[in-house]
Amino acid sequence: MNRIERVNDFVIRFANVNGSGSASANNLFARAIFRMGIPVSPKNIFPSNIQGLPTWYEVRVSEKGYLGRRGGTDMIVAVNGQTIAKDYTDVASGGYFLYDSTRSLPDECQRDDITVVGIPLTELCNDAFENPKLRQLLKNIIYVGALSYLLDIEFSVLTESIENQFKKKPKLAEPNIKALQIGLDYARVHFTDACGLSIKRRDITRDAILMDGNSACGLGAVYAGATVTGWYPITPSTSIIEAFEKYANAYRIEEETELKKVAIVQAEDELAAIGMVIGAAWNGARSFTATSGPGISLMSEFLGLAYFSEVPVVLIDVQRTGPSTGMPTRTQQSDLIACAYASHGDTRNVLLFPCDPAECFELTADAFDLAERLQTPIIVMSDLDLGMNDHMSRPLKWDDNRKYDRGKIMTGLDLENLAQKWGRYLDIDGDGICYRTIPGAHPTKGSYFTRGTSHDEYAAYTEDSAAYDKGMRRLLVKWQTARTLMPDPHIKIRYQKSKVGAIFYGTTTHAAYEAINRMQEKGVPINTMRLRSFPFPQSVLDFIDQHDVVFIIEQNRDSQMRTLLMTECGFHPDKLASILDFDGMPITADFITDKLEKGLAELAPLISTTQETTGGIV
Amino acid sequence: MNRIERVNDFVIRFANVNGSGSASANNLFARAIFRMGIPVSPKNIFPSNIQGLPTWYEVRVSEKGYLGRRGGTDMIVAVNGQTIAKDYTDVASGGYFLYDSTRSLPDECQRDDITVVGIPLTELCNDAFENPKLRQLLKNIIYVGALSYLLDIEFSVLTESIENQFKKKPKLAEPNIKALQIGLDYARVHFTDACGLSIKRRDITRDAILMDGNSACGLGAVYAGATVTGWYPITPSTSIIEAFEKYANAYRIEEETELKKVAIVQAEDELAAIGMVIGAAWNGARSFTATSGPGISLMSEFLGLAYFSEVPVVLIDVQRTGPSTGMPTRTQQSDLIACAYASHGDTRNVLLFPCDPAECFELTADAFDLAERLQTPIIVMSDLDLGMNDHMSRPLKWDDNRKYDRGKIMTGLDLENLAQKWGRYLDIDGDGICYRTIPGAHPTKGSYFTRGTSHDEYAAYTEDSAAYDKGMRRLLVKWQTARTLMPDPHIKIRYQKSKVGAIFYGTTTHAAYEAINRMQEKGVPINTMRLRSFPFPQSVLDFIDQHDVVFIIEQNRDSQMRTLLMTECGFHPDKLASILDFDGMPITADFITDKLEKGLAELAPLISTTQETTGGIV
Amino acid sequence: MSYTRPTFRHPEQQKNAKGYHRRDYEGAISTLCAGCGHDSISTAIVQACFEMAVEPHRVAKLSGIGCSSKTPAYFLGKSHGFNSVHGRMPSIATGANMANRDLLYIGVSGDGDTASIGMGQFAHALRRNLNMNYIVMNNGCYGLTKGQDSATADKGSAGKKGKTNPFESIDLCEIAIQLGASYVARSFSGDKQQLVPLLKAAISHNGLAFLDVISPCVTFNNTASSTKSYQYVREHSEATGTFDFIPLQREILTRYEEGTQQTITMHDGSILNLEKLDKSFDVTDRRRSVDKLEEAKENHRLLTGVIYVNPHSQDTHDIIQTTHRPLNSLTEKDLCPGSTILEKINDSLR
Amino acid sequence: MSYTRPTFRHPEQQKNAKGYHRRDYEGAISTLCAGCGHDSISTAIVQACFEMAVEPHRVAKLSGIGCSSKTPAYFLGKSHGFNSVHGRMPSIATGANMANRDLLYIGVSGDGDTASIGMGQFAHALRRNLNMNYIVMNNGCYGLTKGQDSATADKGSAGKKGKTNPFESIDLCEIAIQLGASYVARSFSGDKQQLVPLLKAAISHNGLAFLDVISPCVTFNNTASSTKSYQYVREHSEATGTFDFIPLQREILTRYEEGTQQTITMHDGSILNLEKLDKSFDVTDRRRSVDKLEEAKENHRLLTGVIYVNPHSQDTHDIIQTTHRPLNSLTEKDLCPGSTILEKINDSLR
Ligand SMILES: Cc1ncc(C[n+]2csc(CCOP(=O)(O)OP(=O)(O)O)c2C)c(N)n1
Ligand SMILES: Cc1ncc(C[n+]2csc(CCOP(=O)(O)OP(=O)(O)O)c2C)c(N)n1
Ligand code: SF4
Ligand code: SF4
Ligand SMILES: [Mg+2]
Ligand SMILES: [Mg+2]
Repeated sequence: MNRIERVNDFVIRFANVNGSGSASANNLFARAIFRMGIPVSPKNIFPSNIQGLPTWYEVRVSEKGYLGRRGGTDMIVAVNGQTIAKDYTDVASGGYFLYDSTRSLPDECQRDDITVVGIPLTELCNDAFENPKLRQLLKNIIYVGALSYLLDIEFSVLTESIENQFKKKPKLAEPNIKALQIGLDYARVHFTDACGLSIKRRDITRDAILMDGNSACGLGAVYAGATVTGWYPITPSTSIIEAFEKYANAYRIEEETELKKVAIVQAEDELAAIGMVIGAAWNGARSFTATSGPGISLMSEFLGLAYFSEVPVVLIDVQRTGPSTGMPTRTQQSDLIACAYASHGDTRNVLLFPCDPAECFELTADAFDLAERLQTPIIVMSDLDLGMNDHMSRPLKWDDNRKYDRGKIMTGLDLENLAQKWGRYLDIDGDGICYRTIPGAHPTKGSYFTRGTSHDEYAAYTEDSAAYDKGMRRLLVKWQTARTLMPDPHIKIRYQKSKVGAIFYGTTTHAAYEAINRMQEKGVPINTMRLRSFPFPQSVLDFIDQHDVVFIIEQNRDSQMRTLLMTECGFHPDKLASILDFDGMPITADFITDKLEKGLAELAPLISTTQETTGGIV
Repeated sequence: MNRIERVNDFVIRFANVNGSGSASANNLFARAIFRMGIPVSPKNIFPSNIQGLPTWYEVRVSEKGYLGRRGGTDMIVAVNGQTIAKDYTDVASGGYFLYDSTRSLPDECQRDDITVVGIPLTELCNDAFENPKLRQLLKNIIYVGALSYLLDIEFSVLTESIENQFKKKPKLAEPNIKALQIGLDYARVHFTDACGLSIKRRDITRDAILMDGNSACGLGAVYAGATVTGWYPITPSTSIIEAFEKYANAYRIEEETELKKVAIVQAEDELAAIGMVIGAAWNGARSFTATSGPGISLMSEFLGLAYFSEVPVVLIDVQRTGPSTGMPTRTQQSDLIACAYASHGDTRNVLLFPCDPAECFELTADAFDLAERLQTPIIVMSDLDLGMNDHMSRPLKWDDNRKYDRGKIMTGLDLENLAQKWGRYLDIDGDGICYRTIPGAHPTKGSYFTRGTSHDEYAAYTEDSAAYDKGMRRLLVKWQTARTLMPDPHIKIRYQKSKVGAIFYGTTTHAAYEAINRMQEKGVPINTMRLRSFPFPQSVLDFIDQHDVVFIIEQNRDSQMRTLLMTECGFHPDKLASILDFDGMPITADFITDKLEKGLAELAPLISTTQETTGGIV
Repeated sequence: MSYTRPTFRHPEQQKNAKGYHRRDYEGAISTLCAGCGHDSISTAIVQACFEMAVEPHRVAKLSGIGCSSKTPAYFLGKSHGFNSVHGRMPSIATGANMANRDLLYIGVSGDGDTASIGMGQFAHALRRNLNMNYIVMNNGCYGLTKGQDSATADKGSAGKKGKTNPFESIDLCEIAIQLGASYVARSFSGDKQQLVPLLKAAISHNGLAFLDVISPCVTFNNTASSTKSYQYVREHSEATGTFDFIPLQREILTRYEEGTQQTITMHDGSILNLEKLDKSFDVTDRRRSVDKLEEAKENHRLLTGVIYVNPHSQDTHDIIQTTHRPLNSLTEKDLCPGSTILEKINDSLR
Repeated sequence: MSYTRPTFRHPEQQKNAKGYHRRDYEGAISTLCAGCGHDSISTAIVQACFEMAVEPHRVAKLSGIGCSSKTPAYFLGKSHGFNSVHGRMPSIATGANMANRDLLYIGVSGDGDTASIGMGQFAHALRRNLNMNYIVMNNGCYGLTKGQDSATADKGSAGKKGKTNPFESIDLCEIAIQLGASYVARSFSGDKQQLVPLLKAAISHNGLAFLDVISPCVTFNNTASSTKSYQYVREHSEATGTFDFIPLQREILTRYEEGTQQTITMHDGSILNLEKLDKSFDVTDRRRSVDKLEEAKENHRLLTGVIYVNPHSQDTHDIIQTTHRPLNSLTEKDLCPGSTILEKINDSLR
């Protein structure tokens, strides 16, 4: 048997039962490696249930800094009886299988191409601890201890983490550290040098942080000055509001009164949630909500109202696997069409696509400026993988000189000094964006009646065809203005002459970059563009024009981004090749690499210049 | 001044105040011409209000059988003081202006290029009748009488219409006929030969009927065996349910008991309406609802459920001018995207596009067969123009041998005799369509749990990626099957060699055909394809392939059908040229002709064979 | 077409405490049917706001969709308004109120807009005791869609179509009390004497003031067989009592004999004097108020007037403890924690 | 993980009137948390259906979304079920019932599913008195989304997160009575003695039978500070009375002393004998029932048992007068007017 021997580069998966408190142990493990300066990327694969069903925690360790899923598993820590047999078969050949040997392995487990590490977790735990509640938790800590030996994780890093985790109640730290020690000792004694996978300290992570996207979005909303949110719980978006509330409680309390400088209202449903956001935004407060697929469907009528009556709305869609209730705890990028063209009639909404926590923070903050600048809904398209998993990310930054861009607002003073007649929907700047007023701004001027029915330039109700037509065409002008305000895509030209490009966005990014690098190493340089917005800036069109074939890699069934590109930019469809993965698990580099190779073979005829081998060009 | 002199070919427009009872008089006028064997096409242009605002009734009279709007107005009957000045200016040069001369014309009315016919309607009416309520109505009848002289409408046709309108209460017929006579006499005496427009009896209409699309849809649902509807009032769809109820009360009463063989439930909103339809369909009843734009938005979550759990749903969308509440009493074809891709996640719904009442009847009936055959939502895309205006149409037909296609249903007997294990989502025929059971079918077999969460082939809840993936791919297979079951488009090849085609659907059809004929007469034959469904049968792709340039004529801003064609068929966008009219008024032949001419000039370079003049080829 | 514009009057004597004329509270010309009850309610709102000397620009008008929901265009022309979507006025009002607690929020809805499609949002705005006036112009039908029965149409009632409604009706006032409204009253568009003071008290109330105003639809539901017709309502309404409302800063004008009188001091110090027909009835006792409504129902009477008041209830802001400053007035300084704190947060994530 | 499967019992003695065993009414293994109140309710439903000898395939189970809404998978495995979308079970049930009036419809929902997002549909199913059993598994929180307060969480109650709920709670039973439910009862997942007969009576009832069953969420809302915990409910519930339910075709077993007893004959001839704690209380008097609930609220007691019954109410089919035959059983012959009539219609349009 040839054991897998690798340093700082492997995939380990923990198989647990949910509700059994494994989360903290697994996080402890991932964060320890991160603190040793090595990039990690943990993925929580949990069921739509509260207690008792299988849940997995997969940790990618990659010195190279690959943060997407790779595919395959080098080591599995199996502490869930329900799935042990399947987990056993999932270990890659040459890999490692750690299990709770208090119970013996099922008979069908008969591989001789993997290293099996049996540690009597339950037994060790029960011998050492009395309290049944503690026992359940510490059993998991014990395997972390064992791993610290098997993978050479600095023990001090683990103990420090524990210590500052329990800073407030050091009493609780002790048993945890004891449990770590137990695992470590047992492994040292029984499995000396049994494992070829190991961790060596590096300082690759530098000032990076490990954070989940939802917390970053919630924090972004606090920094951007959001004061009102109406929301309704739905996985995987709930933790955005929880984070928003947590940070607001910390940084939005009025000293004198101890009252809140924020209004967080749990709505009765998503229709009410978005309605509250619209009402608050109309009334001059920065306001937002977060939801997931089913909520988007329910919000569509109101989104149409906001589009047509031009109210700034910030909405964060943490996408999950659809359609319908689908798989609420699995990821997907499948709400693009639903969001871009939400509601009946001719409508178009601006979408932003963050790919990591730093961008969740920035684009959420930017969304508020864009919403008020464009007076229209801005939808931040996150997903379950980005929102609920920890991601390594550059640190969050905020420029203290940054002023909120409230867009075109007529203050009482502006109204006072206004010469000509003001019209809410009068496009005096020619950019399709008009000036709004906030209720109460001025005693006699600037009041108007906002409506979802058709209106003229002075906000008066009209059924005049010409007036309606004019308004609808102005919204197209505004749409063109929006294109100029969108964040640029991230374009990487690996090889000037390459006629092959690849497009991706959001959480597909990380696995995609890894696959692209692999192709590069094989001498097939592919230029890449990570999209960050809809509508598409000119640079997006140029990139596509510069290539004969462009792969569009996304995590949905119906090539939704490709549809948007075709519809908005009029590209020849043959040129846009889809690579689609939509089974609910985050896409892997293996999958993309495979598809790219096959795709290139098929599309060769379309590609003008044959690819020269280009070695190390990056 | 050169008067417009035309026989059986003109446009007349009535300007009234809504709620003033002008409808019956105007209908009387249109139907009389129809009964004289000449095609007519009336359009009601009414406000979103109940009483007191301007409303117009435009009647196209066309011996050639052109049923779309032409553009321009040859004669205006102005009985609304609010709009009289504007109406006056709207008369085409050489045209005619009939008004109530009880009050004198506004001073600004100073044209010398039109014939003004002043008739003291109010005065005549008040002299002749006492009852104030009657007066209001009869005032309108008087101008019909006058028109019968001016346009040579056979008086007997009018009186007959009145008589059988009041068959039940002949007392009421008298004053009406008297009013007609008053108008006729006054016009004969004061405006002898004043009018160059005239009606001459023909028998072009043959066995045609004059009917509104909504009544046809409602009747179609009765014939198709719909037994349950949950609905919520919304203009312009309400009259579908009203018609359904009317016909059900006539033909769905159980003799013995006088109870209803139908359940019509006015829901609390559109979410509940579609929910009831889904519940009933799931439980084995043919069920449908009708709504308009805002309702579509509200129904989207439930549509996603029906798509994913595969419940047969029939939904009729009578489109109006969006977005949001928009112009509730104006027409548009702008819900295609909202309906085709309703709800979050990867979803696709079947759409059908009727263009006249006969097709409203047929396609509504077919929708029930398709829904049960495909076990998915079928959306009939009508619009306000089609639904609420009277249209000349071939008569409705029903084959008494027609059996309802209930699709793949396992009866109790089937289950009893079933050898292998039955699975609700098991695709044993390879067409993507599986066998369903109706609750209560069998004491022990065939029960299953329907859900919007992901499920395996046996309808069991699953979070297994492979099982989910398999199910989603099967739905694509079903989508391909759907393509083979769609009604064919209506293709007219006017000239084999022509490289120019035009595509349209629904109410755009009639004006489009007229414009195409005009082009033909100018020696520019354009082949046409009237779409009737989404997804698109192969013949649609072939037609487009056969042409260099294809104009897509539709009544929305964002070229929604073009988007569907590009997304689903991957055509080169340059090839698909949009002609868009979306101001809420039904599109006109003048508009389309103009755009075609301009478009052909611009796109000439794309068109390979130069058009030879081809005279009369049809 | 009818006009809410009143006939000419001498300007001077018409100035209110804040120096506004009545016309400053008027709106555009109504496009509703001549005689529509809704127009009378608009006029009453104009009157109440004028008499209460509300500053027009400190009012936000909100509505859903329906003939009733069109009315905000016909009153308070100098106030901002939001005619939203069908049944969703409450959520718009909630958001608006959260953004700025200092304005007066007047929400107008219809019985269809509230009791059918809007039931959920209505219920939860009540439960949060949102500080607003929630007025339902109740005609028992869907006027704008041509007269279908609404959920407040009484069983057995029949409108213009002649079809009698077979379903039980929903009593919005009873629901309102149960779900947490802190001021609940019912009135009739035809009874300005009663309606205007009820509106004034609602304006001075802190919390959700719900007014169910029966407002006949002359076009579709004013028939002899309708229980929402002018005639029927006149004949069947029974007031909890006569009362008068004394805004703060005015001296009390009326006096009542003992026993049957109940005096309520409103949140802003105004006084509501209720002259009760039923001595035992206590308008601040939720349980009695609900029972009073049930009793009236038993006797096929329509209970009008003030039905329930909790003058010292907590509104949504009180409940969720938001700052007294309008949230929409806060700036970067108030809202943004800044880069130093962000650095701390970054550290905690390493 | 917990099991609704009961322990072994001798098969023979367990057959019911229709010859089914108890296991014929069981469902899949529950995936809810060990000790979740919902599982006990599932077991009670199994028991009630077994004792009532309901034919499993004549039952349709319907639910929304939530832990509670998952339970239909855990009982009546031989019945068709529909786990729809959040808050919309009532409309699915309405449609299903319209399609076939002959099945027994058991709708299961949660307090979030019903009192928040589902409020509108709940209200209107009640108003139509749809013939179904509507069971709310009420734990005062959103279990499946990890324990947020629901609209039935009592003011002052605090779950696992420790944050006390500042909003007033909604009393679903009171709303149900007001909006037209014809059978309204409340019980506790921990009180099988009371719950099973309540379910049996509901099954034999014609019209909407609403059951508000307090069902503790052991994971998120079973704390000492929660009013929906096992302990709190045990300590604070007060029954309208003890009672027993005698299905048709069984002889009466119990006898009560005079006065405090009320005997109600259900639609299907079954008998409900109520032994009342409060003589004056009449369970068929809507007004008294509402007041009884208000009274209990005043005394901070949780009223359980049968709270209101109208044994002879009209259900939706009666109200809209549909045929007695299931609509889903009608064929072309019954439904299609045919070509001759169509010709007549064509003529009328010329
Ligand atoms: C989502 C949606 N559904 C339906 C409609 C159509 N609609 C407009 S007004 C109305 C009902 C109005 O009734 P009500 O609220 O009682 O107002 P009223 O006209 O009687 O004053 C309906 C159903 C709509 N505009 N939007
Ligand atoms: C439209 C929509 N919004 C939100 C959710 C998320 N969600 C799932 S269950 C649930 C609430 C469940 O609470 P409850 O009905 O009380 O059931 P419980 O879990 O407490 O038994 C929510 C908000 C959803 N599935 N769909
Ligand atoms: S239809 Fe009825 S409610 Fe609407 S404006 Fe006319 S009278 Fe008023
Ligand atoms: S979370 Fe609560 S409600 Fe859900 S299963 Fe667990 S205990 Fe039951
Ligand atoms: Mg109404
Ligand atoms: Mg709950």
